[in-house]
Amino acid sequence: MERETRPAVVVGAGPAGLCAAIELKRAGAPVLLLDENSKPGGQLFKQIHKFFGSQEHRAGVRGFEIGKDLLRESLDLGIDVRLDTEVVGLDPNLNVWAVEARKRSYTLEASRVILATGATENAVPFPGWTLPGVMTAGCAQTLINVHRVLPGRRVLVVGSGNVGVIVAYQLLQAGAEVAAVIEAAPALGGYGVHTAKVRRAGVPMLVRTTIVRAEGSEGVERAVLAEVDGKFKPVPGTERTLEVDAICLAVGLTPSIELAALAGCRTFFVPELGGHMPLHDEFMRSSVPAVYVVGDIAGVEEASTAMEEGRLAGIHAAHSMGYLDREEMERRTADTRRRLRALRQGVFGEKRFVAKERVLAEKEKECP
Amino acid sequence: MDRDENYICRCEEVTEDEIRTAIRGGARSVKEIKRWTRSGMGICQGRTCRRLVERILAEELGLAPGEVESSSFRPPVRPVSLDSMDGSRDPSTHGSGG
Amino acid sequence: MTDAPELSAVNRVTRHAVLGDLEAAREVRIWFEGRPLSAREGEPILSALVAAGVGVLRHTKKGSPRRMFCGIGRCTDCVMTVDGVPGVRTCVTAVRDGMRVERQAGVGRWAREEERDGA
Amino acid sequence: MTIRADTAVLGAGVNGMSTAYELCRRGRSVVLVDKVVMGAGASGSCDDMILLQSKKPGILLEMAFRSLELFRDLQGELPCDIEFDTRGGTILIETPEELAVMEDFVARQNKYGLAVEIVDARRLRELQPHVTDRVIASTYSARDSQVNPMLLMKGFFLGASAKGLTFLRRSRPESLTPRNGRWEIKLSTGETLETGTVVNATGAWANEISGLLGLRFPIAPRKGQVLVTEQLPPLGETNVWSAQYIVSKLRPAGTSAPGAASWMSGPEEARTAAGYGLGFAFTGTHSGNYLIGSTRENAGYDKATDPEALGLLARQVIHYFPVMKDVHFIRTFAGLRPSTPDGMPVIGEVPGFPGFFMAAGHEGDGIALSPITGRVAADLVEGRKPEFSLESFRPERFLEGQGDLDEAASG
Amino acid sequence: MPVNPDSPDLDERTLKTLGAPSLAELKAAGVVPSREEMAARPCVCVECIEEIPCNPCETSCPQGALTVGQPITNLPVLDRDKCTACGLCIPACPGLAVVIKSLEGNLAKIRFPWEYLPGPAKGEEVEMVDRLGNPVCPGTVVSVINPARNNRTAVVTAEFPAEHVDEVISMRRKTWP
Repeated sequence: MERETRPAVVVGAGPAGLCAAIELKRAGAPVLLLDENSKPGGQLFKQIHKFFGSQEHRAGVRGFEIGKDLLRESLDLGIDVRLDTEVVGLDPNLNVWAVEARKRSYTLEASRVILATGATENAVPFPGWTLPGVMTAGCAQTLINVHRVLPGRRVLVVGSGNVGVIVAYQLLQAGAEVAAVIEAAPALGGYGVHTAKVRRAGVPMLVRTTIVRAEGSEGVERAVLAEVDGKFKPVPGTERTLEVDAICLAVGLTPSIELAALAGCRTFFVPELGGHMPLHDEFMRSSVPAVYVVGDIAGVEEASTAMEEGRLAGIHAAHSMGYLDREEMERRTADTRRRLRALRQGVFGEKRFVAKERVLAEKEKECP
Repeated sequence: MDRDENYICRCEEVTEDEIRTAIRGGARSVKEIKRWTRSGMGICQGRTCRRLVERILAEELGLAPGEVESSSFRPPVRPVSLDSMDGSRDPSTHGSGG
Repeated sequence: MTDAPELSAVNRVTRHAVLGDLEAAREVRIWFEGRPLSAREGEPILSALVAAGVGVLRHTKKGSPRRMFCGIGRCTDCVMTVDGVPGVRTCVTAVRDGMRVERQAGVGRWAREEERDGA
Repeated sequence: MTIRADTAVLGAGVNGMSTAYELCRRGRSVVLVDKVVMGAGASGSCDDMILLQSKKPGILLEMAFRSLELFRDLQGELPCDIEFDTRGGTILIETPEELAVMEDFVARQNKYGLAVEIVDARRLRELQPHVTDRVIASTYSARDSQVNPMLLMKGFFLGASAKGLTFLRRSRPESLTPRNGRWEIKLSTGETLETGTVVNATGAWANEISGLLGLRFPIAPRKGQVLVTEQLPPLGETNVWSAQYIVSKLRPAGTSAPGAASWMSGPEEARTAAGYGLGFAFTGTHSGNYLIGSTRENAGYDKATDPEALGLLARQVIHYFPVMKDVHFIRTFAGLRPSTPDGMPVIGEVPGFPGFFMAAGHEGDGIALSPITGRVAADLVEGRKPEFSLESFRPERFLEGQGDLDEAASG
Repeated sequence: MPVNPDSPDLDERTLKTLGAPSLAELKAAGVVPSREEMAARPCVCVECIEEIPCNPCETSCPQGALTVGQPITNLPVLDRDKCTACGLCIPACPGLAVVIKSLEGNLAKIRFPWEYLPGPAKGEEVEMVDRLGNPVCPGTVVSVINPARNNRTAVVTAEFPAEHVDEVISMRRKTWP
């Protein structure tokens, strides 16, 4: 098979994108890694807690350290990493439209495109949510852990999934107070070990509770909370007020599918994985065969699963470009898939495993 | 600001009431709501409000969230300065194939 | 350039159990509404302003105050007028020495030629 | 399920909706059908200008005059604001050659009753303070106007709905059959319509619909790419076109292109620009977003925008308005304007198919002519004499040589 | 917080409602050592009662006293006979769910992970807290260690009155002066 000389273009240098690029380069395939930020690593640099998983998933290592390691690895391999480069368009013929440093727009023709564009944070609207001081959890994480700035002194966290609980812990670590973590559902969402460490720091966690209003003139001064009924509607008479100067919203993530949609990838609605996401097969190929989707764009999970998905796609793309024979591709992906399976178990993981199986089946049905 | 005003589209300051009114007036898709109310027409192009509008639409029409048709997307997916548009191809990767 | 008092970095996280002490960085001077403040080279305008305790970055057409929301260039809540150019996403635009950052009301206004040249 | 009505209007673009509105207003029962949603075609992907100046003296200009009057009425009559506004229009002139052509064009327009003047650079700068010094003069017409196409469609829809309109979205007509003096339309949704008359207002898809009857109309999609900027402080008073664009509009499609414009890198780029049918149309909307157009391409039904064409549009607007350099665009779109070989729409009953009417093929004039199109189409449906002679728009001008017409009609 | 030792029933489940497990919940999971055991030797308490994919406690243990096995979502199982209470599992646990408790006469001793600044110093008087963050009793810091291999998770040892041994899990955060 003749080897493809046009590069594989990886969009997004988070854990999934870095791993995809590393596998491509390792196989000798030409690869370009583009990221809109001035630092690669994606969300890893906001993750300062030790990761779960096993040793082969880098368990016990802090997210930003994994980011540094992946970066070092990609630099050692000589991967062409273009930072400050926003990919703003993509067409079905794999023409990538990029803007460098917000100053120079150019197009390039890729032979494969691996989309590792991550996810966008969801919002929950309430009167006053446009006030200064209301922000997404990711915004607070970026400010605290990347830029070392405290976005509030006394903070309410809305949402008790892992992101909400982790941001509460990070706020405490940065010296803020957390007035409460609230959750509209009857049960807290995040890992019990995460909630327990935040709770023992004295942070109240309130289930069946919602925010009905934020008040203040030039910024948040108070949050008004209320209990909710079985239909998530506030129960009259249960209102209470918390004095806070910031509110962090951690109410889930939605795959960032814009580029995939522009490329013509078919999407599928999977609530467990964050909503509309591109269909993909076991090698992370979308319905457009030369376009792969990895990490949160392919269903919101965790950095550890994102890395394995990136590897799967990188290995398969290298094979499809003529840089790895089938046997070697299968050998390398078998390991990856075993590790991925290990991560998708237990009360939290199994649901995602089942949902992913549905995605694969749908892909098989829609584009055999 | 009215303290009970619930904005859905932060960019264009479109309220929940305006969106529900549009749906009750006959708008049945995210696209139509967008055109009638400007929700999602602002500088972020619906990146924050799109899902919220889909949810309200599902609620008003009695649909499951997945049954609301997903919105369409247009490039660019980030704001781009006019000055940056020299339109050239990237010389370093312009392969012969293709 | 002005006698306006300097804004100090009241919200800087200088010590951290996991991230360690804040490393020294080259100082960059920027001006917010005519008041000087010192920023860390390479950081976005937004973080320099939040560090300096700036609470309102702009007002919308309807007059409501805004600061930031996503912090990563998606939502564009934090747009300001930078060196005379309105609509700049301050969360993804790095500080530069001498940069002048201003709140904008609604869509802002066109800077006069001489203001732009001064940039 | 069968839905019965007086008239089926196919296509929920601005002209279909105007027609539906007008018929509902006159007390007829109407079913409006679209294979997508409201304004999914050219009507939802265009700018907001009602530019009289761009029209050649003749029936289209007359109808545009009438539309302007109707827009003024509609502004009060429709249940929502349509952001109709008369801010005037200018056509920027850069070279003495362009000036000569425009002086001649303007003279003909004035003779026809459209007051257009040529203003010098100084006066132009009062209207457009940010325009480049390279512009030596411009035309100015106080009557050029704007309307928000999205709100216009919303207004037609709400107005018609109040009078009992039935609207079927995502319904594609799969067959059209004359039966006992009425029409039976089978839809992709499984529903059947039974109506006395049918109006085909499906724009660039009008030929596809007529094809169900074995008819072929040379109505072809012509793609126009447009950039949308972030909201800006106001730049100037008027809508803006370039004389270059008018010159290219005056020239029949397919003839040789003008030389390189001053902002182009050279002849190669001029060829590229000509390939895209590049023109210049620049307008600020009520909300402060500016629309920068446009290309005029024969690209089939492909609605993609491409960075090359967008780059030309971007550089062109910076050339005319240097202040735009730092402005961001947040969105791009392409509309498929329904074009015809003679530049005239197709409006009228199709011979051999009583009760089947065409109202399509307006290319770039769809919004501007929508109020009058709705009026005359409704007149035709009701069997009344329209207020304008529709001679130039007769469908049969394109049907000569389609010998199977009679056969199709009887079958 | 008084816990009725006779009712380790599931009404006391608080992990998913209050954020921290109740003592009853922990007892039901079998991760709470008895007073006798704590008086006999320092006891590792792995307050990890939810199946998540994680096993660094297993790999950190030089004695092989902690087992997760396959699949890695198994809950860790502690073999107290093998455990030497070396404490390596405390900073190894990404969930900060491991503490070591012991009883000596009227005093209880706890070793727990700590990732906040300002950190406590040896000899400092601190306030011990329960799993919900409520202050329980005063305590004295006996030692603070944070070698490089801990990767910035300090391990604090504190003493406090023995009667609170079951409730206490950590100390109250300090603030900068």
